[in-house]
Amino acid sequence: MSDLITPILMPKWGLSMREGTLAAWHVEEGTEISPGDEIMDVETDKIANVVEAADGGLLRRRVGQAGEVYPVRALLGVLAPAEVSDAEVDAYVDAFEMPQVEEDEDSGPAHDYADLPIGRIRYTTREGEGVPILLIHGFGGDLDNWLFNIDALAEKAPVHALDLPGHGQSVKAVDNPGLGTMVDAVVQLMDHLNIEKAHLVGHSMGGLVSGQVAIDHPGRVASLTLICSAGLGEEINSGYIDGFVGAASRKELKPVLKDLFADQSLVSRAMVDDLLKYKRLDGVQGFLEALRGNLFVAGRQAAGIVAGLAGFSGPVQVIWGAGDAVIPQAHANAIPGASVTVIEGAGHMVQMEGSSRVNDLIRDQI
Amino acid sequence: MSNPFPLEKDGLLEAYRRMKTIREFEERLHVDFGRGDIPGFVHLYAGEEAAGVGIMMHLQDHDRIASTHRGHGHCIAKGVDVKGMMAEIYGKATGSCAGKGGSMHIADLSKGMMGANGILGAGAPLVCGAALAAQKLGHDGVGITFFGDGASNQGTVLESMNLAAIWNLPAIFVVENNGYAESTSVDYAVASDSYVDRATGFGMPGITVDGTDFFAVYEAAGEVVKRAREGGGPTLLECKMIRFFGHFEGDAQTYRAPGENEDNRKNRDCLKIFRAKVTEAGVLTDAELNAIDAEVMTLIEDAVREAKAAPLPTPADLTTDVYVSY
Amino acid sequence: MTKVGIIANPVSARDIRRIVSHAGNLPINDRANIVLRMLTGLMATGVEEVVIMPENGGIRTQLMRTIDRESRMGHLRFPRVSYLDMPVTCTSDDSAEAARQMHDQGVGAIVVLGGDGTNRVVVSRCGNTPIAGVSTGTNNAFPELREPTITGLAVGLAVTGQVPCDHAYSYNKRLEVRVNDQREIALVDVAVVSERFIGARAIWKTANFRDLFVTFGRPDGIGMSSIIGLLAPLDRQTPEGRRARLLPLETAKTRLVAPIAPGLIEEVGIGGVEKVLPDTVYLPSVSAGSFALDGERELTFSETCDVSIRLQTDAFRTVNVPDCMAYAARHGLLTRAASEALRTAHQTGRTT
Amino acid sequence: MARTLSMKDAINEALDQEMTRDPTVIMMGEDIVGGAGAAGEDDAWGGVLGVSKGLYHKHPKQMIDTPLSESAYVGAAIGAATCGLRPVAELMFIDFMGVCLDQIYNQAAKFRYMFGGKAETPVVIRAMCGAGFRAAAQHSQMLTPIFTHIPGLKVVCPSNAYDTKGLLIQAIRDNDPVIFLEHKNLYASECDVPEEPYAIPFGEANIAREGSNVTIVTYGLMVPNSLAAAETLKKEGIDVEVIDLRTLSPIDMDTVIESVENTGRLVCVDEANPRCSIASDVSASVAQEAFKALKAPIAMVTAPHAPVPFSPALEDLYIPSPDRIAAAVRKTMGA
Repeated sequence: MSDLITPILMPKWGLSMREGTLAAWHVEEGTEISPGDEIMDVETDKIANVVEAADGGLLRRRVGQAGEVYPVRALLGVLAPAEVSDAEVDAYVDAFEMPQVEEDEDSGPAHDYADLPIGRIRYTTREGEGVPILLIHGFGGDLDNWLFNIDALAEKAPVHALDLPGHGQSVKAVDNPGLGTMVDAVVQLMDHLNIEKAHLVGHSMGGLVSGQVAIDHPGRVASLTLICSAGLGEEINSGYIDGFVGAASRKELKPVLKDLFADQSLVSRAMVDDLLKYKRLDGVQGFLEALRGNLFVAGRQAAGIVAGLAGFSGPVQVIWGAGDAVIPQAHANAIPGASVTVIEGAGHMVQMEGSSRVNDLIRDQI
Repeated sequence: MSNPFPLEKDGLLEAYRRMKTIREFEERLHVDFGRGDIPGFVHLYAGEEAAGVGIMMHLQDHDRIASTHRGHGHCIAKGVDVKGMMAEIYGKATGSCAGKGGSMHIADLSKGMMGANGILGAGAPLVCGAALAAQKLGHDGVGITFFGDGASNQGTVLESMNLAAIWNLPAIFVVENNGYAESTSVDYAVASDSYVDRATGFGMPGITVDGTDFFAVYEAAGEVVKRAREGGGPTLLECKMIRFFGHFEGDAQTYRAPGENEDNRKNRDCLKIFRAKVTEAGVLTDAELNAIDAEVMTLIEDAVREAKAAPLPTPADLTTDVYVSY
Repeated sequence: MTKVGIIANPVSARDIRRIVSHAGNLPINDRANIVLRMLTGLMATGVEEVVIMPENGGIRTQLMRTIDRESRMGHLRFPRVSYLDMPVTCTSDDSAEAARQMHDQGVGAIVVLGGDGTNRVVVSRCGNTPIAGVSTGTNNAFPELREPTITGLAVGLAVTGQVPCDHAYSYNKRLEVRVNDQREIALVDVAVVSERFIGARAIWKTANFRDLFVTFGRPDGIGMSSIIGLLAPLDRQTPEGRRARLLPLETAKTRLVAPIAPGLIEEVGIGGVEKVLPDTVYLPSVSAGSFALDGERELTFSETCDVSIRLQTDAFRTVNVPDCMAYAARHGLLTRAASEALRTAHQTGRTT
Repeated sequence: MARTLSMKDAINEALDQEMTRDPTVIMMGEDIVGGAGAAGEDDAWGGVLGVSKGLYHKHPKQMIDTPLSESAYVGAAIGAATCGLRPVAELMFIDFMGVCLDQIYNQAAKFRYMFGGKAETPVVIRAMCGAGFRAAAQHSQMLTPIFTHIPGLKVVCPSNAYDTKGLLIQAIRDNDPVIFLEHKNLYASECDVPEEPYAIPFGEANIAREGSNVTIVTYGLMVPNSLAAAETLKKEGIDVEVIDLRTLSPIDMDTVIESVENTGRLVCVDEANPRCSIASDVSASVAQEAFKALKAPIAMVTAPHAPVPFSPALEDLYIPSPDRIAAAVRKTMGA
């Protein structure tokens, strides 16, 4: 009988997460849950987010207490059909040994480094079958922007996420930071990983880069998913861009990041500190200023992919956060023939705030 | 008649001009200080001109010197703007240090003048640093620190001599021995051995020259600077000299023997000795020297007038220049 | 009451030859120690009073500190020590003034701690007072290398008359140079150089050497006189001098490698060597330049000057230390009956 | 890539990277290489605790062992700084400042002002500070208030490896004289440190822990001690905010005031002695700037007004412990 019982575990968001706080339950014992339902809030020192049910079923027991800290993969709840007796559920709960908080759980090399012609590029991989997905972050971001997506997508296909040049822990000394160097880096990484064709998923500037790759190398792109993408119109919140590039201290950076999220509280101290640590690396300030100079002119987007994509035969979908305060949501309809989805209650970082919906959309496309 | 001296004619004129400028600068300060025009206190270099100029004539801007609290002479000899110095002594905003340094801290790094110094012997390690920088940056600059016979007892000077010797630095230690450490006669203060012996003890050669004879200082300093530039390492140069005025202005100098000042002025005035030698040898004429005298007097007069008329620093200046960025 | 003068000028052995060559530097403490050893020799031979040149270079301070200490502990006894009453200029002029005053006070002899330069200055002012040199200077051709204690003994025996004059003293040659009405002497050599300014006094730029006159020149000597010493040696006694015409290397027929200063061995262009007769006027081979007396430029001259160089024999006396000691040995001057020796030793020792 | 690094290795890496980047950066100190002139191997020591171990072979021209004469070589470093070099002089123990203080506070600190803004003195003086090493009174002092008092000097005292590397690189690039103090007991502490060079600007405090009830302002070894106290207090329902000043001059009073206005309670923790300490300085500023926000008297937790004792039993009492800090926090909560 016990194989009918399905556990609800503390999720693992990103490599460095060791434990999380179960902030609050959204469902009562005895309710029927279907996959994707919001069942609880979990907070880590880096980010807080709502957890959506991975599996459906009748919630028989809420094991985790609100406000308590649990290690990753700890048992928080039990789903089981009505015919499973409470005694069996209790036995299952008792038998479940709580995993220790591992110090550095090494599930294979967390990150890899590829020495490409453009320089050293950091990337991470989730193995899988079929045509791979390549996740491309936006301006000032890094591969950790896909914290809530990469594992979910890995169920459907191999997934790669990279730090673009000048970002994350990739090479900083780049000759002429601009769209071209970004496109080259993506293609060079695909060659390095001998990926013939990939589904490109690009967020913000990453969307512009993905589109340009599809225009320059149509044969290498199986499909396009443009999330709050740049390159679909000229308008942009240049205040955010200038604020982000110009911020030199925590006090200056924190207010700027509020533009990224519908729910302002998601801008945690750790997020601000991580971005400051990145911005203070040698060469980053110069790189960002040069990149901004290349991508934006007089406060408007200089590069566009709409015209170019007319010749792209593969499927294209556009996803936008309704509350996007960086790139106007109107740009979502810029590509004729593309399927467009607008997700309510999410801002510019929609892949984080509406992660499960975005994951579904990407899974459906491939 | 051909020129028997180790400097060309314009070199001799330049040497005389610098010495005369120092003398008149200090004489004027003595008078103005007496009238109460000058804030704070000053230490005057009059009488020691031949030593300062005799050495500085061998130096360029990339050679660095560190001076003492009696630094006006070193500054002028090294080419610091005289008007800027006078304005500084009057505490004016146009002073060489914007009125913030005063007589004991006049400096001009562009001229290689690392600053006068109110702390005895403090210039010695600084100059070792300048010499080390010259070595590391690969130019033939030398570092020269001036200190008085009294300051030669400062630990920092003795430590610096050792440092310069073991690192073979192009550093030159100039003892301006005017026989008095403030009011203490030198043979009381110096533990019965001489500066030259101390230098030898640290493994560097030491020589003594008559500081009132420009040519003796010039020739000796020339060899010492040449040796340092060519990697010969540090040297001590003791200049036996006399100062016309007290340790500081207002010092009654009761520690001197009766008539000592008058005798010094008459017989050991380095300007008179210089003038006699160059005119007797027929290389320069009194007319040429007198012309320089006149130009110097005008320069000093202008410097004082402009200094008096110059603006005082503004209240905002109080807290600027503390840091490059803060 | 026999009195001896001591001149030890701290300014000696301080000149530029430390830089342009490798001349040594005798520390002040050692010089004070030499005077101390000298005093013990003088005391032991009956000299009861010594007068010393004052200076503030540190020798006096160190000496008096040591004498006071030794006297308090009763180890050694010294003659009465006093200092001349004269202004101190910290230059070689002090040596000249001291020599003059000591001559006026009628001292028996003057002991000179210094090199050729200091001895030259003393001889030029001390009249016929005999001198005894202890080499502590830069160039030490004139003063002999000897243990100061022995020099003290010899001088004591000489001035107290225990050794008769013909054994105690020997006569020395001297060179006299005149420029117009200025007159200067040299004990060892007169060099003529083309530079025409005094400056740092020493001479080391051989290209500027033009002429050389010497009173004597030893093959094992140091300084300019070594040029004659290596070409045509001449002793201190022979009543004649030597002259060498010196030329820039390019024009010289022969070249001589000579130790012209401690640690400085250079090639010198030689034009020719010839004998110099006493009391005969010689003229320099160039019309303008400077005279370097015993290695230090002193007088400059030009075309319009009336210039002459003359050798003088038996010009001044020095204490002949070896003969004094030999005589003392022959005549048992230092042997004492057992009791008498102790008594005299305690009785006379006092310091001022 | 970021990897865990000890503070000691972070210092080594910062010095290595800066000497590679800029040939005018030179290190001077006693035995920073070690074995100079001796028969044994070069780079025998690499500093008394091995902080600069291994650097000599990579930068032979930029590392100079000095005689034991601080006044001379610290003064030389300052002189060289005005002549085109960027020296990093190591004073080994801050307790030795006495023998070269004139060169620091009368020369380096005053050149720019005295010379009317025309001088720059880009020198760094590194020194070990702090107690807990059983090194007794002359090798365990903090003395941070003395340098903080001097206009013209900048004073840095980091509490972790990440901050240490960033602040040391900033200190070397800074054009003013910087006193860079490394706490001996933190040399072994580890945390994530990026391999790439980075500089942390001076005058920005770090909020080591966010909290709403009480603000602790501290620096150096007292940061981990305060964090430990915060953990204990959390169980008692007291939510403590810990502010790590990082630089004492310039000092980030804005962050302190902002936090106190939020929590209303302030505890200043300082390993220096109490009189005229950093704790008293911060307390005075807060009392003056944010008096109305205070719900309780400001508490100060410092070493006692006594030299550092040798005996371990006493030294452990000397150093402000997490318990003493927690007690002070409870006091401000009215316990």
